[in-house]
Amino acid sequence: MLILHPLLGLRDAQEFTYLGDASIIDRPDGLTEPEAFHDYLYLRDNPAGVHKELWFHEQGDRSWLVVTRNTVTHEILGAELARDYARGRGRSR
Amino acid sequence: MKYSALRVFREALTGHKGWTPAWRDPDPQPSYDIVVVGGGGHGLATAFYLAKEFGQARIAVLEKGWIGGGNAGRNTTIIRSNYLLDGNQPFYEFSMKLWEGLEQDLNYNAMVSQRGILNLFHTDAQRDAYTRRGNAMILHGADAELLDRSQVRKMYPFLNFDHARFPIKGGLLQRRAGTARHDAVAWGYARGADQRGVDIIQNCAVTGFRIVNGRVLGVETTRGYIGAIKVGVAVAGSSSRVMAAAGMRLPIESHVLQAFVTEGLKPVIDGVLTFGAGHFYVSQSDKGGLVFGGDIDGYNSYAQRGNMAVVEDVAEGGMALMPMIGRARLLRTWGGIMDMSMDGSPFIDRTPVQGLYFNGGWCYGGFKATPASGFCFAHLLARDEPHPTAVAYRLDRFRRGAMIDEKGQGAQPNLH
Amino acid sequence: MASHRLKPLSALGREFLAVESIGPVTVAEVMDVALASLAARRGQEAVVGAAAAQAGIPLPPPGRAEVGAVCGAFWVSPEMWFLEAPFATHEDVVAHLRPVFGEAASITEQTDAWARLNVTGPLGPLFERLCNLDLGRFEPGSATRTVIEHVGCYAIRRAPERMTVLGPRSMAGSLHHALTVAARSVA
Amino acid sequence: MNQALRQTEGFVADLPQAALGPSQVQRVGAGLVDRSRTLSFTFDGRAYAGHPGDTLASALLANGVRLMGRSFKYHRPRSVIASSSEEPNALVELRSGARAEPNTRATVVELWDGLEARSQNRWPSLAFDALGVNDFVSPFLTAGFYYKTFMWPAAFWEKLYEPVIRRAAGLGRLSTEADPDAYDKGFLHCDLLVIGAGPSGLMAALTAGRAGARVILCDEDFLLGGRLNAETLAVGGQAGTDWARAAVAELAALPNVRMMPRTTVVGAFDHGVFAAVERVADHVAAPLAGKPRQILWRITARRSVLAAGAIERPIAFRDNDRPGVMLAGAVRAYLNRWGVAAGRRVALFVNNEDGLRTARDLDARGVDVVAVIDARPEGERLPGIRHLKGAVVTGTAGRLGLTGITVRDAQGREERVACDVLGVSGGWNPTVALTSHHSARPVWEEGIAAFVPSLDGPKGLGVAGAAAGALSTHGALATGAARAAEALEDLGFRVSSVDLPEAEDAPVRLRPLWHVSGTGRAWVDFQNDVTVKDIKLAHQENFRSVEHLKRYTTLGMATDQGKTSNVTALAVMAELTGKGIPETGTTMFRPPYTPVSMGVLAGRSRDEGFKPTRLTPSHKWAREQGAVFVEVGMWLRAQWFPRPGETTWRESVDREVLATRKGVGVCDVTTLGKIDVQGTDAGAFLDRVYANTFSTLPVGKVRYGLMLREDGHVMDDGTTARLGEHEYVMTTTTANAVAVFRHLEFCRQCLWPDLDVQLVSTTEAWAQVSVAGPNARRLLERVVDGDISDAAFPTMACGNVTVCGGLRARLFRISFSGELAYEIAVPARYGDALIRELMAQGKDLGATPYGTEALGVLRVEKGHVAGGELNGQSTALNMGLGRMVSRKKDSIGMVLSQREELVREDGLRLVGVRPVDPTAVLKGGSHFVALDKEAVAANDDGWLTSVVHSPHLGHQIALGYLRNGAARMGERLRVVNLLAKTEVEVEIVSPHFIDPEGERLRG
Repeated sequence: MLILHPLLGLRDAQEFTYLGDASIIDRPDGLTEPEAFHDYLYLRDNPAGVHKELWFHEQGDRSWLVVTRNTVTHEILGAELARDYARGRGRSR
Repeated sequence: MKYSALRVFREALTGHKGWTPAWRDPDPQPSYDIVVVGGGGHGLATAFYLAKEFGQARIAVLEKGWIGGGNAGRNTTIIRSNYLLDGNQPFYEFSMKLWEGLEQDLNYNAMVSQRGILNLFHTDAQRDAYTRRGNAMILHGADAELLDRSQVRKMYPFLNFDHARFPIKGGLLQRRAGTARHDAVAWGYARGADQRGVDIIQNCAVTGFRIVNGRVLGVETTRGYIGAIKVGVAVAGSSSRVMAAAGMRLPIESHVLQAFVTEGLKPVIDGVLTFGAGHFYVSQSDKGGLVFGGDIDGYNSYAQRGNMAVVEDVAEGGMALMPMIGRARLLRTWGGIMDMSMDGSPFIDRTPVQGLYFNGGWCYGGFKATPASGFCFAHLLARDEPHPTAVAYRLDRFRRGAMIDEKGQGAQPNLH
Repeated sequence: MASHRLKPLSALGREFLAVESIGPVTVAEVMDVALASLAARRGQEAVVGAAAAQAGIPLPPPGRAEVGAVCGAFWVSPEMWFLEAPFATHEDVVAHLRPVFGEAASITEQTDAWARLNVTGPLGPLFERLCNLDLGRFEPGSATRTVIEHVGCYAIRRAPERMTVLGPRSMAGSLHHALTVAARSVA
Repeated sequence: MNQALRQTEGFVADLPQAALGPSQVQRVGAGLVDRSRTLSFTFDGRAYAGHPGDTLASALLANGVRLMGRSFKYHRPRSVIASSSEEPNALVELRSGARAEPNTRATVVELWDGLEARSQNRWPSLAFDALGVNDFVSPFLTAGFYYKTFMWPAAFWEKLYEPVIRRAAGLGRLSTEADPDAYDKGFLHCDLLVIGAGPSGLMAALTAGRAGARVILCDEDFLLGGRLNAETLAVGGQAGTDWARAAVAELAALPNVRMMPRTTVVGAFDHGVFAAVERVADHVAAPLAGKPRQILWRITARRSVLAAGAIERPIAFRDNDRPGVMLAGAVRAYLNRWGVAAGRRVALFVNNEDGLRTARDLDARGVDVVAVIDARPEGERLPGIRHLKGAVVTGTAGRLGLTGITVRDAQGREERVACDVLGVSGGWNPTVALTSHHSARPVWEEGIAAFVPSLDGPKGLGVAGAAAGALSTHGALATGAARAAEALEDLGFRVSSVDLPEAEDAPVRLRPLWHVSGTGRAWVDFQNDVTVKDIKLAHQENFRSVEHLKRYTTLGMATDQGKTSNVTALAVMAELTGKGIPETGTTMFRPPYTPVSMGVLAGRSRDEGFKPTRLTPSHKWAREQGAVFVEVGMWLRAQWFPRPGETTWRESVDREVLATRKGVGVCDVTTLGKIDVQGTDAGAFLDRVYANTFSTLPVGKVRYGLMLREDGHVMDDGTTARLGEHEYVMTTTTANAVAVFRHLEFCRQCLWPDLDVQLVSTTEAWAQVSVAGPNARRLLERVVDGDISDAAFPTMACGNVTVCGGLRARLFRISFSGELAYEIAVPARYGDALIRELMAQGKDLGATPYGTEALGVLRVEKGHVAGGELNGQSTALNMGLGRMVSRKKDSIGMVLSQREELVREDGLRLVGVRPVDPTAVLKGGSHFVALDKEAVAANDDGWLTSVVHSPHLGHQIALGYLRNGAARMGERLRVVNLLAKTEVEVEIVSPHFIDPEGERLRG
């Protein structure tokens, strides 16, 4: 697979380490109830189709990317820096 | 029809005209007592044991394609019960015992072959971990032996003992482990279930559940609505998709696992070998192909195919362990979709919907579990309480913190 | 620099550096470059850019390496560069850079973290056996992270026939082996 | 008897070995081989001759050798049927010794001087094979018979039945020696990858090459030109072979085109990535020194054109597997390309126009075409040749070679026709394999009665020529040019219109015929011995889907991957079910296109080079000291340093431990991960990634940190030092360095993107050495330039210092051993010198190097957790560190670490273990069981995580996780090792075996 890195262009997926569903960015407040953490950490939509997911450019520039990929065809529809995506989800400090 | 050597002999002399279908192709009836969704090994075994062991009747197995066409026929055929943790070991040992009597149970030769599995270790720390595991196995009534380097060398003299990057220091051997002919397991259960009146309905995809007041009434399918008092779902690889139709999110991700076979070769490898310093395991089939596999590809996928990285990684492990295979040729690769769970262990449990039961999350270990999975799921469906060997496989275990994490990797499915 | 009494050893474990020639390719270990990472602190990107410009330190865009008056630099991560300077004059490279950037940047010594191998000769036939780099599109001035036989490296193309490969110091031997075996294979 | 059989039944009588050149009795022309040079080779020990340009198959046929192999199940005698990589029968073992290469298709072996080949799957000889008896009992060995028997008694499967079956398994033998050859890998990039160099591929490459695109042209053959080399067709007014030669020359002259003969594209992967295998040295006896045998190329192509041609298919009829029954196109290829007449009296059995070409070409070369049996009643007859219309072949005769066929004409009359070769053409199957590597199913095209590529194949892959179903030469050229032009325009190239050379555009005129019904066995899959009867039986037993059919009968599972059998089998099943072929199913192909050696897939990653080796800065010095090394991940670390006179490792380790506790020990600890954490929010960041607090740590101090995963289990531990207001340096365990760094970047970029924190690994930048023991300070005072007295540099202090007269260094007063201890770090290039300096300066202080074993003893004596305890399954509470998890702040893992099952009072706790009998031997991994209870799972109370011999205490000690362990101090238990059938009575004690009050480290 090739991932279109927003800064570096097409890079082989082998340079990356995969984490999983990008929903793992939406971490609950750390002093909240365990139930929210349970759902956050353990439950997944696991779609057959478009999936936003986290890839770490471990053998590259060490950017975490949010890649939008179809899990049925493996087609990649886009990739952005995870920090920008995270900010877009309201994460900051 | 009973299969026997005599029957084979008679048919051979009379032109094989007497063989009948191994299972029927009935049309679905309007309703059943129990509908099992999924005609893989687990679903078929469930139906078989429901009929044979739990006295249930009016059972249907619904399969969206052809029975045994999913992971039942896309694995590396290994059976073993060399687990570490209390939640797992009794279940897999129960499975092993069912394997040992399977052919007589089914009147079908699934070629259960107990030629042993040897997990190699390369460091003292791995040795201690295997010692812990081997002891856990024996405590649970399974068999295990710890071999030192010279014993391993005697068993497998062609391994790389002299130029290894990670020297072989020994191995954990389970002699009762081995392989079984994967397709035959599905066919044998199908035939056995069919003979006991189970309707096996192929090309019948479940598209939804009819749920009223928190109770399941039946399933919508591509061949119409089918009523059911109880519905058991055993569709590993598609679990999230199917259970989403019942409004459930699961602690499961779908990942692709590739497996490989070489051209047929005269026998060189007797048992199953796993390489503790790389992602590689191997056995040799009765047809002579070296069957091997490694890690999952590592990203969510519903495509039954993988990429080059894992092929190369597995080949590197193979060559590092057995440099004699350099001139053996990889003949075929295939991919299956795994239900990778959050702790690497499966689920056999009720769901919040009354009458709806779930069996899944087998990761890449589902094949060896087939008999016990079917038996325990049948137990749960028939009696509404878990089988004693499967009590840990609850969906709420993450809420309670009762994970069964053999690898100690935490909530990251692709690392299990 | 104080004159201490410890003698350096190269990443390949050599007291004297050696150059190997294999066919048209030469592989040389060098240790005369000091290296530091420079990372702009949050919100200080412009300050860092201005300070660098004033000091004659290039901060090239992603995928690029540049040579400056004092330092060379190549991009490694968003808002992060590796700066290269002559070891003889900049052994304590962080001490040299700190006054330039003050509290606007995090600076970390990286000199000995990386084994440095200079490869000269026809690069195409050699590197196509080593790493997934499109040499045809990797013109001089390009810099990237890549993987050579499981070793994560930086490759910096200095000239059509000159490449610098930085590999983790502990894996210098494996990296050197990979380069020379490949060079023999294509020689 | 063998001799007699060969002479009566064999094709050509034995020839004297000396008669090399003239022995090529079937060589009737030059073809494209170089007859000016003769190559000698052996097959089953007999010597033969051939020429450059020959394959092993063409050379054997030239010498009149037809019997080349035996089938898998029935051990039927077999000859070659094809001329390319689809060959199912002619499999040989090539070379010998460690280079022996089983199951090699004779059709793809390029002849070299001295080649040795042997037939396989036969005993004692190819002509007389004892297991040929299987053929006589074949009625018992139908598809799936083994599922129905061998079940009684149960134990007999492993003991009796299976060993017999396994002995018969496989075709060739694997050498049990290590493969002596080297393999390479490489990476290529291009605008257009053209797969196949026949007319369509050459045309595609020319179109793209002339437009200036970067082109790679691969072909599995050593001679580019594809089918043009096998035909007498004209292209552009010249012989097709000449046109191909000219095209190749033009392409070779283009700098933007890379020609790769002997290179098979074996797989199409996601996003335009292809795998190709180049056989660099398979056409010579052995590779040159330092050169690879094969190269695995990973080709990243922006666009690609598949021009892989088509594969002819046989027709099934009774005994259609006799040596001499061949594909008609192969008969023609041997004649035209290799100048070899496959037989002297040739019959043909065809259902389409293409097969007639063979008749014409043979006739033109003067080979006797005895009859053309044409299943089509319609159409014209060939002039001058006996051309039976509407006729079929119903059987064959001969044993080790064909002697004749039975023909049934349109009127149903049967006659016997004597011949030694029968060329069969049942039509052509486009080579669609790569188009279905992404799971796209090919679609049925009625006009040519074959599957053609579906439109939803791999993105960016166009299909041209016969592979796309364009079976004429004109069609090949036109579609090749068109697919290339489309791809290039897509990429923004300007493509000038291409003049297509003129070429034949003959219609296919095929009448589908899959098998000739009748009694007896008609082979569909030759190698695996699957016959029409087996397919019928599968149908009868309800194995009707294609997948069930394949799995039940093993059809298509042989080394030819079903290339010549799958479509035919599908058609037979379609007949039986009464459905059309497309309704019955499609054939799917998965990588690899042809079998690929394991060696090339592994490349150079083997033996000691399997993974990179990481060496510590003191490695050279340690080697000089005679250290024994151990793998720790990819690192090699000194395990212990034996001294003269020491005979066991224990002696050395005990000495190192005692020397450290009494004087001073020195150990390279560079392998621990070091991460530089800087930024104005560095402290806040560390508070969130560690369970305990770091923002309050004073500058110049170090603190032990416990890092949890989000699920509340321990991820890693280590010390983190605050070197400045905004500057920390974190250490990780050796094993987790990479994962921790990745995790920190995740936290930084994904969870808290606006925290001001920067990370960089400095593991390799610094050589770090532990100096431990009562004399540690005295030793360091001789090396460190400044004041490191207890007052100036107290416990848990850290700071920048200089050593040896001005070298910048970092000093940390931390202890893993429980002794007064420091870690000192210098730039890595000085690590070797530093450790030598420490040893030299510490001579009178008893300075002793110690390795990982002693390190382990020291930390177990002190009760510090490490690998065995940090197993990914343990919590802070398990380790006795529960109070370190701050509940007052948000940190990773805090919330979920409090779940009910994780905070059970009676859960596992870290304990110390001491054998009651001090001479007893403990084993790591042994389990705890109460003294009075049986060793069964219900009584399993935990296990020993780490066991060492404590020279300090004079007996073994251990750490373990014990159920309810905190409440069981002083209790006596058994530790059982059921693997060795041993047990030891132990006492549960505090894990702090020495100096529980920590007097020593403050020393």
